[in-house]
Amino acid sequence: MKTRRAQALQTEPHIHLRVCSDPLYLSGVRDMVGAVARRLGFDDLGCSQIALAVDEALCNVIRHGYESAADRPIWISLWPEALGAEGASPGITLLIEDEAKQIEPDQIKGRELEDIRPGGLGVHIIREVMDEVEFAKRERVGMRLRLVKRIGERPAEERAGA
Amino acid sequence: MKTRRAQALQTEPHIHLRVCSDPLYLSGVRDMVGAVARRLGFDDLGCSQIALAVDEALCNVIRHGYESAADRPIWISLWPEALGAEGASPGITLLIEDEAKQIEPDQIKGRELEDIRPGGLGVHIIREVMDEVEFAKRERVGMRLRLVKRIGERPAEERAGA
Amino acid sequence: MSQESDTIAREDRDGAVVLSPSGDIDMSRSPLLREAITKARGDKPARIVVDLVDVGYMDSSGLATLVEAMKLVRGTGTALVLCAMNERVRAIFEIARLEQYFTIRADLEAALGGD
Amino acid sequence: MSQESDTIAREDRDGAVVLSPSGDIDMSRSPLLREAITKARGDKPARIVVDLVDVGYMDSSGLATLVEAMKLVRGTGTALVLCAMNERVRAIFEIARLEQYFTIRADLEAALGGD
Ligand SMILES: Nc1ncnc2c1ncn2[C@@H]1O[C@H](COP(=O)(O)OP(=O)(O)O)[C@@H](O)[C@H]1O
Ligand SMILES: Nc1ncnc2c1ncn2[C@@H]1O[C@H](COP(=O)(O)OP(=O)(O)O)[C@@H](O)[C@H]1O
Repeated sequence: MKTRRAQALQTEPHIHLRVCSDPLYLSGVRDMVGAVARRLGFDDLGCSQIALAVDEALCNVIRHGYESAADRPIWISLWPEALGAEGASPGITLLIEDEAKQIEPDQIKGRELEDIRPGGLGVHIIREVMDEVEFAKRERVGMRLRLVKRIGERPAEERAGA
Repeated sequence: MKTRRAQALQTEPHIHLRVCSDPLYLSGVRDMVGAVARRLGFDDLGCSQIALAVDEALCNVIRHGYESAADRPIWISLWPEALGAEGASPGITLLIEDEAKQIEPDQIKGRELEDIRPGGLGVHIIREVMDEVEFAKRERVGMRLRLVKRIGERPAEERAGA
Repeated sequence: MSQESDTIAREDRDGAVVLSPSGDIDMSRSPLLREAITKARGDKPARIVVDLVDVGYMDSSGLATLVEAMKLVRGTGTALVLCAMNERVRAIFEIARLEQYFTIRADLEAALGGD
Repeated sequence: MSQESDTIAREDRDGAVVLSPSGDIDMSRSPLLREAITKARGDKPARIVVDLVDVGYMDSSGLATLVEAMKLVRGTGTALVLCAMNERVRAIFEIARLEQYFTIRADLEAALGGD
């Protein structure tokens, strides 16, 4: 795991995007990510799931990180996940970064689904549809979310015991 | 014209993207640009036209600028065109930049449509669907293409005498 | 890139208010839906139907808007019914395990029919 | 984001070869179409029909592939016919003023019929 990840992050992302924190641009980012996922070999459902996870992650940065300010930067990096040395399936790796205030990664958790109320679904959805989800503080300022989804692998939550 | 343009380019682009020169990513970029155009108020036809122009511009950078090398950078910047001081209609401004060899801007021209052969359509298409198309050399290396399309304005070529 | 409108169509049919949003319901467009539902609630109809046939995409801000609406109509004599979700939209209700929480019908006909 | 396949479906019908590409025909996918047409030409059918019903988008690399194919079949006894373009695809033929250059039919039925 470590080796492949280190490898991926050492090379330049194939797409690197800076977008301002305006909900107006959410559709552009998710359509881009969905279209790239398709070319990388994901099926309809997989593309939708990746687009949804990125959308939810951006919404959270805008609402919680930037308190809905529309003019702050969000960076999105994208790597195709090549067939790993360990024979892992190909897929996509995404990094979403901001320069908002930092929060302890273990404070970021979705609510229990039993408690039905308007919010608290974003993190749950992201974890449900992606294979790897890792929140971290960036070196100086802001947060970093790393997302991985592999082709033909069922999301973590669908696997028994995970 | 000068004022609004200077104005637009002085502010940070709302989206700034670096993508590697691999045709694999064309669909991602054009779907992003199309979706953003929709949110900025363009209709179906307008969105398709903007996506097509960007696609053709990227193809040209890949083929002519980078001679089909897939690992070179292309930068795309996007600004919404606000209601100009002169009352110009709102729209979208795009900048497409590369670090390929430079070419005299007036050498970049589409072929006559009467001469039917496989290539030579990209520049023609771009000029047909956008309101402003300007090729320039960047300061040190590479080319820059500036594209503007305004909502509800007919493309230049459709206007009599233009 | 499905067709979007900046207003949500509203039609009154047999005591029901039918709201027909179009395009994507995401953070930038869910306020439109919220507003339309609030307005419909004010008229105290027996039923508010949100017809999702022209909605291509919904994220958790859309879900949140609908959960909030469901809480607000409870006990007011107005029923909230959703209908005609495409697969992509249905998937997010499933992930959030909200299919049971809402009254969801296959199409507008069924949503307007009694049950 | 329409469904795409890495191969182009081919069917032989009444002496015609029907090729059915799907998804987008852009710089990254037009080589697939080129290859399929080259292969079909090799079989010297009376007609090659490119059925565009499942093609959502085409750029000038797709046009170039079709212009090239048209030049290559000329005088060989094989006719090249296009059919079932959506509006977005038709628009690029119009911009390039290539609607007259190609034989374009409304649907597969018409493309297979005589003229
Ligand atoms: N990017 C972020 N920056 C800071 N806090 C976050 C971020 N994303 C999520 N959180 C925290 O995690 C909680 C759960 O997020 P989420 O599941 O998306 O629900 P909601 O956004 O509706 O509260 C949020 O309430 C917030 O406290
Ligand atoms: N980005 C670019 N860099 C260098 N030369 C270019 C670029 N774009 C276009 N050109 C030149 O302009 C000509 C016309 O381009 P175009 O109309 O797209 O047709 P084609 O690419 O099929 O030749 C090209 O043949 C090339 O010489």
